[in-house]
Amino acid sequence: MFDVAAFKQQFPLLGHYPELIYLDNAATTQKPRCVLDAERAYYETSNANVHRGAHRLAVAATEAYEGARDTVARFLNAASSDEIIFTRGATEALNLLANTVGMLLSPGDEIIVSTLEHHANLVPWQMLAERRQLSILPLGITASGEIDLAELATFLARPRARLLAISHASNAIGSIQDIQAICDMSRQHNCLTAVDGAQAVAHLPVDVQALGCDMYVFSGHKVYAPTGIGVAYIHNKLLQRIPPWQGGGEMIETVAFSGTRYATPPGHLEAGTPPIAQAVGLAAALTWLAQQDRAALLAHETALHQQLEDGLRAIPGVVIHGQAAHKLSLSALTFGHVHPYDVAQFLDAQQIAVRVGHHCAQPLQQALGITSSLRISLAAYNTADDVARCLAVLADTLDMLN
Amino acid sequence: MFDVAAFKQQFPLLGHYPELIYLDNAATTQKPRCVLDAERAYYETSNANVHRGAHRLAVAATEAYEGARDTVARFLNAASSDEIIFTRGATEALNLLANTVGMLLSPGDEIIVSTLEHHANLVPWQMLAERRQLSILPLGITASGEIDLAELATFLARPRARLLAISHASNAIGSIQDIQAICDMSRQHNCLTAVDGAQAVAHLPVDVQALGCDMYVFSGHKVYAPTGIGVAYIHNKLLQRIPPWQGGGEMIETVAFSGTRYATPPGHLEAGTPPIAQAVGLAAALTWLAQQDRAALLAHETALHQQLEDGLRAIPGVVIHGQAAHKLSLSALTFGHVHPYDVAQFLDAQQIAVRVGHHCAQPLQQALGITSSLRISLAAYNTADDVARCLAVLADTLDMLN
Amino acid sequence: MIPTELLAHPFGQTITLTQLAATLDAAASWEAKNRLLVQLSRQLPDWPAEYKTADCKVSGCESQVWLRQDRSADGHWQVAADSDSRIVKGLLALVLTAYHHQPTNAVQTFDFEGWLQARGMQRFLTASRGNGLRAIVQTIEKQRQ
Amino acid sequence: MIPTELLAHPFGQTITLTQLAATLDAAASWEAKNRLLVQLSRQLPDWPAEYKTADCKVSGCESQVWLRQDRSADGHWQVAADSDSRIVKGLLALVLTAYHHQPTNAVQTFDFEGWLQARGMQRFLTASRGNGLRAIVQTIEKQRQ
Ligand SMILES: Cc1ncc(COP(=O)(O)O)c(C=O)c1O
Ligand SMILES: Cc1ncc(COP(=O)(O)O)c(C=O)c1O
Repeated sequence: MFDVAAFKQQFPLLGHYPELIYLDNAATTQKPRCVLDAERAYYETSNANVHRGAHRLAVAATEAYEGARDTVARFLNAASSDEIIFTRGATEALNLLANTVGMLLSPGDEIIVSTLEHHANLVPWQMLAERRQLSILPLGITASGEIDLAELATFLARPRARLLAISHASNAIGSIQDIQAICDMSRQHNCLTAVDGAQAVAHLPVDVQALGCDMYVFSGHKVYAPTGIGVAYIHNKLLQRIPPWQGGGEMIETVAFSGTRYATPPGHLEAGTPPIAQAVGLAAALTWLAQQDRAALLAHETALHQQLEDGLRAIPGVVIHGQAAHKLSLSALTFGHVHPYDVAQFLDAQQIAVRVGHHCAQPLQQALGITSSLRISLAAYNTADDVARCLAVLADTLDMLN
Repeated sequence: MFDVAAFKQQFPLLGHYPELIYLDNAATTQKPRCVLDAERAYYETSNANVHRGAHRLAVAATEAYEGARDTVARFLNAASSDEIIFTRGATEALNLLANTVGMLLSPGDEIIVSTLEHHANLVPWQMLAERRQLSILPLGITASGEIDLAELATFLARPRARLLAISHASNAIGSIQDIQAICDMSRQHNCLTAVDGAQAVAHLPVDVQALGCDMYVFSGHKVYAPTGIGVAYIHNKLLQRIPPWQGGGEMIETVAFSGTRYATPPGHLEAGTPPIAQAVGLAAALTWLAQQDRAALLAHETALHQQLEDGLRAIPGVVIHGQAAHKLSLSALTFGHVHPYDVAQFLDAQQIAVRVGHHCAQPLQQALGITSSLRISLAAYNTADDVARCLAVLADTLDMLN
Repeated sequence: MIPTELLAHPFGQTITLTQLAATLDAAASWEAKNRLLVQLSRQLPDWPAEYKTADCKVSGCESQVWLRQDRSADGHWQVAADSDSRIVKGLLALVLTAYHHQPTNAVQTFDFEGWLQARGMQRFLTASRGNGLRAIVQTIEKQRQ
Repeated sequence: MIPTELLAHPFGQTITLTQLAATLDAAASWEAKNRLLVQLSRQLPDWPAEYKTADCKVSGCESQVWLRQDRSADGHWQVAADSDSRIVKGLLALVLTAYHHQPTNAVQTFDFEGWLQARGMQRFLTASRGNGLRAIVQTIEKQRQ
């Protein structure tokens, strides 16, 4: 059995605020002690700049950094560590894709972007489309909040559809897509697939080789790791074809005013001093996560989410947005004419942390006909008590505000 | 008097390796305990995603992050915190400038780039030039390794010279430029000035208002702060005119498939979840540095550097590259037919850490007629013993290899 | 000109900042402060839909905020505001108390942020750069320049 | 064909990996290992400048490295290498001992990195992805494919 109390004790912030009920995990997760320790240990025993080091500290730093790359590759089951590029986060990873893979597209080509994408998986493609005269095909969702596979098939059949930008799971309404089926469909049409895994990695197993996707991105801070680090996985075949994006040290082989030669992949995509300590922290988080019984964590989260949605359905005036068959442990709510922001303020007064707003998914909110929702998002350190208390305060608050 | 022993005790890594003589400070500095503590405290007491927070932890995180921006603004004496953009490092900051300010330039415009720039302050401009049909004017240096002000005047007088990319101090040979005079000249010709302060900030006072520069960038990890954080200062007048670069959450106001409106500056330049904890760590480092007697630190570094170069001149076969009147506490060396890499390996065997290579300044190395040099770079925690021991081992090593 | 029905509220005229400060200070917990804001919001008129036009919308807030401002014949600034959030509307009541029906120079020397901070309510200020309450106050002050 | 003067060295023929392992293992400190590498380097011929052409330069190393490889009539691989760094040249001597004059299949099953690691010399491997010693070994193995 999964021991949530013991699990929770690994998170210093939750110990520091024993009354806090943190239900904003889709925005960022708390960090286990071992991750903070790993980052600190890096600074206290290995800190140096990486690569080209003629001294042992530089070798230690390089081993730590390149070792982190290996850890990420194993976590995603990438065929090679060379397919892993470190970025600041999922957002930068998606910008990197748009500015490198995107350069392989020609005017008139089409990029399919689903309506439930986070802005990070829409705006970079929009900017690219404007620059390169591409068009964006907005892919609709079903009433339950899943990708419309029928429409996807139609889009993929279009002769100029070249790239599909799709999230593994939605941050705004929690739908988990049938990402295997989607990747398979896309591949059959020779369409490149970029998967935004920002919300998936902390909860679901990921195997990029099984998926057969060309690109997969995520952020460290949403998977129990530090801020300031993210990952772009790019399949080697694609990686070999793409130009660099940012310029600077590390990414070049020779520089002269007369012209510059770039380093071999993935080096040419990592300009300048990378977020070394953060990569080390990410590796610690992924190693720690792999050591957990991940099926048990997921079962725990799923049970809590069941408890949450059962409770929510019993409170008059609560509307749950997104009814996908497979959902993250996340619920997006509105309350008729009571504003989500007001509800969140009363929850906060009882030390219950949730998020309110458009969750950086405005096209989706427009499709749902709402401007703002209150999002409750769970992680494995949440308890049945957390959920029960949240439900009770929510019910009282709505009572009071109505 | 500056107490170097007490100062040094603030650095856990140096305590962890009492025998280590770390002379690779231009690559990255070690971190004082208070910086590591501040980052850890952030994770343990304030960790949440920033902005739009409807709960107290999000407010605490936002205050910490925006407070860090205020600290950076004070450190640079910027007129407003809005002029501070957080990036991964100096390299990303320079890429940001090339991709935003650079978009204001028109085909045929000229960018002046000095020959001693780090690749980070050359390659992004080269890439921009290629994309936008601009030309790069390579600005020469004098025999002593300073910017050739006469040539600068000629270049600035050219009608299409629009932007000057110049470093405050050289990472490869240590020359400190007369940056005030350079900025003044550039401004008189209505040429935009981007100053790369990566090497300057840890040692020299910076006042962007006094300089009157339009842009100033630096990296956290070279000024006693964490990896994964850097800064681009952009003068407000310029900031208001430039387009966004990366797309995603936070940097937008409204997003729709039909079109997207961007947030007001500086928000539109920070896409996605920023490196929050790293910004907090940077603020801790800058606050700590401001609390030191910076003149005393500099005097200590200068005295050590004097001791170093006096000693180097007494060792037969040592060539010191760069003889600027004002130099960082940094010396770039070659040794006739003895390879710098070999010398560094013997230094490393005695726990003396230095760097070898082109120091990401290949055009400069070409101008100097060398392919590789050994760089000794000091920080305020170095001691007279460090320098004496380095000199002794160096002399022995050259003896042995000759 | 601001329609008079939007100005039918006591804030800045019969209700003063001093009074509000006392009431807010008496509300010790966040819960109590939230409740107070909801109560205050009920004294501000709900704007009819036709007045909620794009040109008077304040952007960058977590809820929708509409704001209209004008100078009356006697040199006083008139301010009216509405929001779809009760709590934000309660905050708008505070803003109106500080800015509505005040002579120009009185307002210019008033530190509204400091006043809120003294009430322990800075959390409503720091949500984000250029967002929320700060955006509203900035909008007011900018329009007056 | 590799000019014979570049092949005038004992590594891989009269000097074997077993011998070198014993010598390296006896050199306990890094200092001692560095000295040994310098000594080994002296047994490798310095290439005349005309052979140091761009096509045989290995890129991405901290020093300049030149490498030529060819298959002799009897199916053995011949390797010659030079560097402007003594220590790198010493490392090249190790590489040649493993790869020069060996039958193809012997080399393919040999784990040079593991061998170096067992000598406590992995620091020469990890300098960087695709740099240094690893780049040299990869170049050799790639050319043989
Ligand atoms: C689905 C999804 N994609 C992308 C992002 C962007 O991640 P980050 O802000 O860490 O760059 C997020 C985070 O909000 C997300 O939920
Ligand atoms: C002068 C100069 N500019 C720019 C950089 C790039 O900094 P970073 O690698 O931290 O992005 C460096 C660091 O090597 C530098 O010394």
